[in-house]
Amino acid sequence: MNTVRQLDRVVIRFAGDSGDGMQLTGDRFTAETAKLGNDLSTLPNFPAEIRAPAGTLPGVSSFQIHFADSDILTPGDQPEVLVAMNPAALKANLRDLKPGGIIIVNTDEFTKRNLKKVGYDDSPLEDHTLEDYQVIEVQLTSLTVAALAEYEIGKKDAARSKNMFALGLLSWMYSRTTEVTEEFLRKKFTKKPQIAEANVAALKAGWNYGETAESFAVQYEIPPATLPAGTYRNVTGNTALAWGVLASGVASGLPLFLGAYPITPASDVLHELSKHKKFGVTTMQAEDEIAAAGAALGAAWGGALGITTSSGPGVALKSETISLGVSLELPLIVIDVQRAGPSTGMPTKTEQADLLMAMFGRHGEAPVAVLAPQSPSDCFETMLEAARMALQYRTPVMLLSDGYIANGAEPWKLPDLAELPDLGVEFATEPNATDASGEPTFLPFQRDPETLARPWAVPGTPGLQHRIGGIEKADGTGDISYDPANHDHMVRTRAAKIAGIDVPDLAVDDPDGEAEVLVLGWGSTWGPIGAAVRGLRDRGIHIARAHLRYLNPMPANVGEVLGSYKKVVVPEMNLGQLALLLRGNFPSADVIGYNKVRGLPFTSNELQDALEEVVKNG
Amino acid sequence: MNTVRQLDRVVIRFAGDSGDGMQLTGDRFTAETAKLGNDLSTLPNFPAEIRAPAGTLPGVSSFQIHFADSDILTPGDQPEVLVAMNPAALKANLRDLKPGGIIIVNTDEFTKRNLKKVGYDDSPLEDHTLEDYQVIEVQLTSLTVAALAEYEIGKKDAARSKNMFALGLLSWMYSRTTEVTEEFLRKKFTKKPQIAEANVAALKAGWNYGETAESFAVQYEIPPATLPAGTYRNVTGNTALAWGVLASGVASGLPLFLGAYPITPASDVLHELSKHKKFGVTTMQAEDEIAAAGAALGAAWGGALGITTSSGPGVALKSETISLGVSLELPLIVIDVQRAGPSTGMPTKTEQADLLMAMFGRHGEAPVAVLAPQSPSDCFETMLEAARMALQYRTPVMLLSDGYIANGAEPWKLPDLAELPDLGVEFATEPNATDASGEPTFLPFQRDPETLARPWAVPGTPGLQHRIGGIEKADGTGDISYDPANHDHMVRTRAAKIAGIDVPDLAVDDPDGEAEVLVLGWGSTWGPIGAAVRGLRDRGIHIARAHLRYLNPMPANVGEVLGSYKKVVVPEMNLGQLALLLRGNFPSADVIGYNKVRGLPFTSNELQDALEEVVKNG
Amino acid sequence: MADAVKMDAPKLKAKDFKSDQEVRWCPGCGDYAILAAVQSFLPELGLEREKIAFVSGIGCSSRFPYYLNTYGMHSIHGRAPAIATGLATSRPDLSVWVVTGDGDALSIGGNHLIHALRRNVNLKILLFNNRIYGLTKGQYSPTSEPGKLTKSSPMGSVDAPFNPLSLALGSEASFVARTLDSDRAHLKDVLRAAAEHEGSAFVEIYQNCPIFNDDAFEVLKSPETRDMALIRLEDGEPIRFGSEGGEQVVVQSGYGLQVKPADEVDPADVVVHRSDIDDPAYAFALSRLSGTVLDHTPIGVFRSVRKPTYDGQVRSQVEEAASGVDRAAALGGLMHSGDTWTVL
Amino acid sequence: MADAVKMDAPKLKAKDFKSDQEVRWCPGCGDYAILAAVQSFLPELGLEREKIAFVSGIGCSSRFPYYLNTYGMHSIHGRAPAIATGLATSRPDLSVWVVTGDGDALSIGGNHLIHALRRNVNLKILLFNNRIYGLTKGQYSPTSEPGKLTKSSPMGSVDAPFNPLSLALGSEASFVARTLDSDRAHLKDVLRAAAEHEGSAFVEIYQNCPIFNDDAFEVLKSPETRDMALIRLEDGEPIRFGSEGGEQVVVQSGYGLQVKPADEVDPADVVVHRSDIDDPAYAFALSRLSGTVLDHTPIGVFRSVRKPTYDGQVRSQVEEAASGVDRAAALGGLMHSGDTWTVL
Ligand SMILES: Cc1ncc(C[n+]2csc(CCOP(=O)(O)OP(=O)(O)O)c2C)c(N)n1
Ligand SMILES: Cc1ncc(C[n+]2csc(CCOP(=O)(O)OP(=O)(O)O)c2C)c(N)n1
Ligand code: SF4
Ligand code: SF4
Ligand SMILES: [Mg+2]
Ligand SMILES: [Mg+2]
Repeated sequence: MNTVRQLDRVVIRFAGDSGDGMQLTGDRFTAETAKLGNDLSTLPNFPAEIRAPAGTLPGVSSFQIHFADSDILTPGDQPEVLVAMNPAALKANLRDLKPGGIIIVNTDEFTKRNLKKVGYDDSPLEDHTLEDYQVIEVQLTSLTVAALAEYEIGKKDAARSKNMFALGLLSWMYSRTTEVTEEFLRKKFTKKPQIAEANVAALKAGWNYGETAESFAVQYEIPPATLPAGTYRNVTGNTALAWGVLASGVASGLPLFLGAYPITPASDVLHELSKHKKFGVTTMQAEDEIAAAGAALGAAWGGALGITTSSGPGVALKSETISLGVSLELPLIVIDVQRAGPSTGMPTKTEQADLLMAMFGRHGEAPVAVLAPQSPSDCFETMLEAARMALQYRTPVMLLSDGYIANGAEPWKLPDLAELPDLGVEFATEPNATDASGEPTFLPFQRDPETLARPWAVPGTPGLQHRIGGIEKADGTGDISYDPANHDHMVRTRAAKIAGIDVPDLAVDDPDGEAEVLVLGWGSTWGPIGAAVRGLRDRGIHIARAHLRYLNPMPANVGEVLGSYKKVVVPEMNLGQLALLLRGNFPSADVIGYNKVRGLPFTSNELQDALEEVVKNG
Repeated sequence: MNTVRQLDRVVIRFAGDSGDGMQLTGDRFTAETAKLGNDLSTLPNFPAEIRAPAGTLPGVSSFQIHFADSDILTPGDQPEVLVAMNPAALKANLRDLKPGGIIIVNTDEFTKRNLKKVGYDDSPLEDHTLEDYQVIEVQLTSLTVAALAEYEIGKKDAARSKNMFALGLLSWMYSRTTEVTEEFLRKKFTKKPQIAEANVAALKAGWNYGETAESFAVQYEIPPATLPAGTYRNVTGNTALAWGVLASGVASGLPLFLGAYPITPASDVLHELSKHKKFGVTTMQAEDEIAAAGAALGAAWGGALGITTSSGPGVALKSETISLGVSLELPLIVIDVQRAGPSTGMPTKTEQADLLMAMFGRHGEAPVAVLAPQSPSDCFETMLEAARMALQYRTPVMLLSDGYIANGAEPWKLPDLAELPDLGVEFATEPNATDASGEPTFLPFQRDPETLARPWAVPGTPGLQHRIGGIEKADGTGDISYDPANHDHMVRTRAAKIAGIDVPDLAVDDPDGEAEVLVLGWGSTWGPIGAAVRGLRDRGIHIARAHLRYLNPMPANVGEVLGSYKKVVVPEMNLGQLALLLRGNFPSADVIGYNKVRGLPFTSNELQDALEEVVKNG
Repeated sequence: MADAVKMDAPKLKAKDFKSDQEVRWCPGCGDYAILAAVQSFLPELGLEREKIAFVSGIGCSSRFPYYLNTYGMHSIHGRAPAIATGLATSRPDLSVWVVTGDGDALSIGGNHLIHALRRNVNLKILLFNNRIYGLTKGQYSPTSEPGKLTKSSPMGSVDAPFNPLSLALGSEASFVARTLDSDRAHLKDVLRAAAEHEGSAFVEIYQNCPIFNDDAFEVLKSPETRDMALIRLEDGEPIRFGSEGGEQVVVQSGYGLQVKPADEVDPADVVVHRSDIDDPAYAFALSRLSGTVLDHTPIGVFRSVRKPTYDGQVRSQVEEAASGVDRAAALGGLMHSGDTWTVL
Repeated sequence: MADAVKMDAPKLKAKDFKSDQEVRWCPGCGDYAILAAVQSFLPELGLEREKIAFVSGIGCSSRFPYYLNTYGMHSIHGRAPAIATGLATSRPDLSVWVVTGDGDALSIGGNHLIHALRRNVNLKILLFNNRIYGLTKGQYSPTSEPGKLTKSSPMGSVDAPFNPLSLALGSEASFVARTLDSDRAHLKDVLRAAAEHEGSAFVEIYQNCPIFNDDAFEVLKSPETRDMALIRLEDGEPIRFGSEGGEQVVVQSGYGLQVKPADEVDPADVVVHRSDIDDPAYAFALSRLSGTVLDHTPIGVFRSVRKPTYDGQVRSQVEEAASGVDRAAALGGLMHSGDTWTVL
């Protein structure tokens, strides 16, 4: 038996051609890791939109997993282990690898032809390229084919299982068991038991190879993390969003209507919800984003919880319709899974540059509520919050996720569904006023004095027939009105309604109260900021942190929080959009932006450096 | 002869049914007034979009003119004279009239039926309603019909000339001559001389009626203003914009392409340009606003000056296309003639609530230049500036006019066309780089080091074939690039290009340098603010003023200007959009918003009061 | 009407469908006549007023919903079919009507219109075609005749117009009809047929705009010309029209149709109108009899065939999946499915 | 091509139209074959490369312009026809091509497509129809067959599809054709006809997407089935197809067309194809021979008729007005026209 070494955390990246099944491999490794009780965080990285020819750089697909014996916040800045299924995977990922890290390469693929495809004149396995790393060469393909010799499948098909061989090998290295995956494979290929068994065999062969091969001097163990008790699963942001939609249906008792037009990286919300018709979800793949938003608004008028999902370019198209929603004062949830822009930008890459569009991207004074989840699993609760705001205040709500959250995954302690909030709505069913002649009448714009929400009388309700529209309307009656004072009143009332939405105070994490610098983020920077803050505190540096889920309205205490720190650092994957809002609303705060717009999440290292700089040098 | 009294300024409002020809009447009175050398400013007010039944309140149309012996800035807060052609016109306009003001009513229309239509139980001519005013009752209709008895036209047709009778009467009252109008009528009805003469006769009859009738005790004279020497004409903002487009064509030598979809209050720019094909303007009435912007962008790619005009709802729809323009770095001028929103809002009413949409209403970091004219005639020069920015920096530019500027008119000292700026563009015609193998090559994203503009190589240019698109591109080559560092670089470069646009410093008007309060406006509030400031200064109150034409980028000295005043008051017809930008960019300035969102321009009186309040009480 | 809409006729009258809003079109506008016809037709639906919803876009015509005592939404320009699709799909108990104009439906809203038609959503779409932009004061529209002089086309419009019925048929519409503002009886007949049709019903209503395009349909209305111009389609009847002595019939010509003097045609060759032909080629041919020139203009139901509706199918998928499901329990099940683990 | 495009043939080869960009479609994608066909066709245009501009939207197909050594714009989803209209209208010296997909052209871009067609703008529109959304990884499209199982339609799509050719014909298209990715010679023939057509040319190209909708057109390609399924239209020729012993012909049936075994039909009754019939009813009938089911699928030029072009007419209005005008002087004249006054 080999040496077993204890580690507290590891970051592994599986990389290969799009056709090599890296996402599945990562997914399975994740499942095994979760079962072992480690905390973890994952990040898939797909090639740009179209499948590039096999073996080329644009065709590389990868999956990164960070797991540890304590709770972690990001998929890790730099992998320490790289599994490279071909030269392209090596070349594309090498620069990210930690110096001294481990590289497991599939030497079978390092042919002249494949090397040339990616511009390697000489094999990097033979020159000095990999000098600084521990390289483990494995003939993954041929070993797999050999292991499957007894199965009645062609060589080509056999070779396809090489990802399972790699998975087995890594599972051995990091002391994971393979049962979960065996079960999974047998279930997945119920109808093709031959394939199932071949894959299981490859998996086991990989495991055994680790156990026996001379090349592997060390096996690692990462003890389980001590996480809060509960049942966990791994979840991506898009799935959590979709399930949050389902939960909003349960919590409100309303039918659900999703109007969507496919777009990366938001399409999976549509896909996921399309599968769950049993929850009373109607999903409509509309002809475009405008129709998608329009149909959702039409359904909302009819008493459904109307949702529309898209990404930047599509959300831009919805602007006019959202503005109608503002004027009609109907609930409508607009989910923007942000990607790198402007224009088509980098559709598979993440960014946070739609915040100001969410706030202001409509003609006229057209305020909406805006909020953002901070991590994949947080999408669930944020979605419930969006539904609460939309339903209670009868307003469009913008939920800003992003590509990083959408595709990244993390363990999620499943909530107790008995504790779902009550999002039940009282539809108007009776007249709410009396007219001049003393007759009962219905005023569609007579507001709840508390929330300023107007009554929601759905078509079909006897006696409450009324007309609504995008022209300015008289407060109360809703009749068309061009009265100047009424318009001013309505503009201010709509603004006050949004400003008055009930949101919890901003919580500040400042353990000893000695920090002079606050780092304030929003959205998906939560993980990297948290990791950076932890790193600083580990080194005795005082720093406070807070994270804004509610961007409009902001929590009532934001001004006060900002005021209690000398400096406020605001890291954003844009050129300073939240920073502008903060400065504009709290001019006395000293807001320092930290901005990178690279289509990638921040690394916690770069943030640590940047924050330390501010703490030290003001 | 009657008494002649000298006045320095008067505000008159002509009001009647949509069918009464009030716009023409106002227009003619304006022409006479201009000829007399008064300075003037006018404001038409149309009924809401559809023609309401005759004689009803929604059917009232009016035209206000302010004229004086010195330069003036607004059409006047409150009319001193109201011409009311029917009960509806009286009722709709009465509350605006200055106490003690003159009302000239057409008593013929004060029938039971007409009174009832507008909810008058008793005739206001007979009860106490008009107690506080000087009422002059004239049987306008019957006097006109009588005056035209000798013409061979029906009674109904004759009655139609009553507006000319009214015009004649008012012309007499304010000592205007009627020749200009006589000439105009004869030209207008060249083909129907009978009608021309009837109208001229009605006009003269009105004039003579004033001269002879007992009811008119006083005649007024308003001496000419001393305006800078030059040739003047009266111009509306939409016409000045359209002519600015023509001038941009002359100044650049480029063909002009307007893509537009009709929308109030922007349609007239399309109408005006459609008439001027001889300037090489192609106008396309597109199927929608997206196509309008797209076609303009396509034409721009082909080397035209591409322009698209709309109002809020349409501009919102163009967002995605403008974002493409940002990514392609092609010139594109987007004109937003703002109207009251959100949604359909109040289409015929003015507002300034699209500023933040112009700044931020696109996904991703998609900066564009933004500028706004301050008055109708200023549209001409502002349009030339927009063209300069678009052409020189290869960028979309947003020009924010509004309904007040669009339809309002003022005298315009015609510019010397010999002094038009040179907006000539150098298209790329040659390779601008050498490739790896030393061959000359063309890099579509290799920038001018000064302006950061990329070369503009129009299709058809031999040897420079290249591809552009909305996906992120490598700086220089323009090839598709997903490189993180390149994206960050491109995002910052596009931002730097806009931030670096050459704009003149903000001029401050602070006559004695003793002011502690600065009033800073943008767009159409220029006139009312100016009038208010003048009023304050007349009363010895120190106040400084400045007006921002350039909203993005702002002039370099804005921070400094703001910093030199204790308080900065920012009046806006929105809820504080410029104020937010100023606070966000210059957090140390003490910015106080003054906001009314009533679909109407500010009155200089309300501004005076508000400013005085700040000056006095800080 | 959708299956679920109940037809237990309450005894309502036209006046019950009048709202309290003052009608604000120009004097003489064809919209008044259409409004009156619709108000007098609505009781025939046999529905309570609250079960009826009108959705419109923007335009003079789109003010329509305000004047009806039903539920109504005056939405944004061109988007009414999309909004109504959301409503109709989620609310089978409602009778959903769209009111739109030639600009609203065919210019900015063209895409939503053709998609609603191909999907066969259970909507009754009334397109008021005045061949002009009324609300924005008189620009040419996608149905204006070429060469039209308007503010935006002072040298004459050069845009070849759509034939709205051809476009609808090219979009797979299952019900296509045309009628006239001025012929209340015919208008009501067509509305009735549209209401009875299950799926999208597309009704073009020629509407006079006295202000910006007066007398655009005068040839179909004036006693001097109408008999020779207007072709009333009746199911199962040979297509004949014309005034005494000038009887005309429609015959097949190539793959299209042609008008001929009746006396030159063997009666057996006269086309017998049938709106239920599955192949839209006949209705398409019929739609080509007139275009911008109205010399021979058929009115009535061109096509009415039964096809599955989008909303019906969507609902049956959802119902099939959701029947008997306890949503809360199912959510728990979903969340706990697949790979989960427990920390104690 | 527009009048002004010069045809003085430079001697270019297919390879001259290859750009330096690596082609990045999936292995086996039908787009490769189309690209090769277009590259080998372009020299026939007889134009210098710089005189050609390709505009595309977004989708796999819309990557096309990057691979051609011409001017190219990869624009935004659905908007290529609008952008190209601006270019073509202002630049008669260019040959302007649009490349689009079934989602790009018919879903989000439907409105721009139908308007470009009705206006008859001088554009050659190539719609790569793979009956699926390729780029976004496999959702159904407006041309997918009903019941299609995709990620967004796990219980089967319920949207009735468009027939792109019917839609184009309903939109007044002057040139309508269909061809196949795999038949280079036919593809080039159709491209040639499109290029020669003055006005909008709409070309549907059936394109295989091996990843998300493999073999969608296999019935038209496989040696076992193609002879009985593919109908090659040749102008002036009777419409016949089928393999030996199974000869088929097309005959008129009602107002539409029908396929019949050749031996049951009098040869005189076989339809003779003519693309130049002014009445679109024939081409429309032809378009109905196949839809989602490809049993009998005509390929070739369905319709090609001469109509005035939008861009040509716009330009002649501008030219007429502008000829001989000194813009600067005219501007002075305009500004000083009407009521002006002088202050001394
Ligand atoms: C997004 C948007 N673009 C443009 C307009 C302006 N607009 C309102 S109605 C209309 C066209 C009206 O024509 P039509 O649909 O034929 O209706 P009609 O008034 O003739 O009944 C236009 C262009 C608008 N309200 N919104
Ligand atoms: C405004 C907008 N909405 C959605 C998308 C996402 N999107 C890109 S291509 C595409 C559809 C592609 O299908 P198709 O046009 O058939 O082209 P194919 O990839 O099949 O060639 C979609 C939905 C986008 N880029 N922009
Ligand atoms: S403008 Fe025309 S369509 Fe509009 S209300 Fe007036 S008459 Fe009717
Ligand atoms: S996804 Fe389909 S259409 Fe797109 S490149 Fe791949 S094979 Fe071609
Ligand atoms: Mg119309
Ligand atoms: Mg496709």
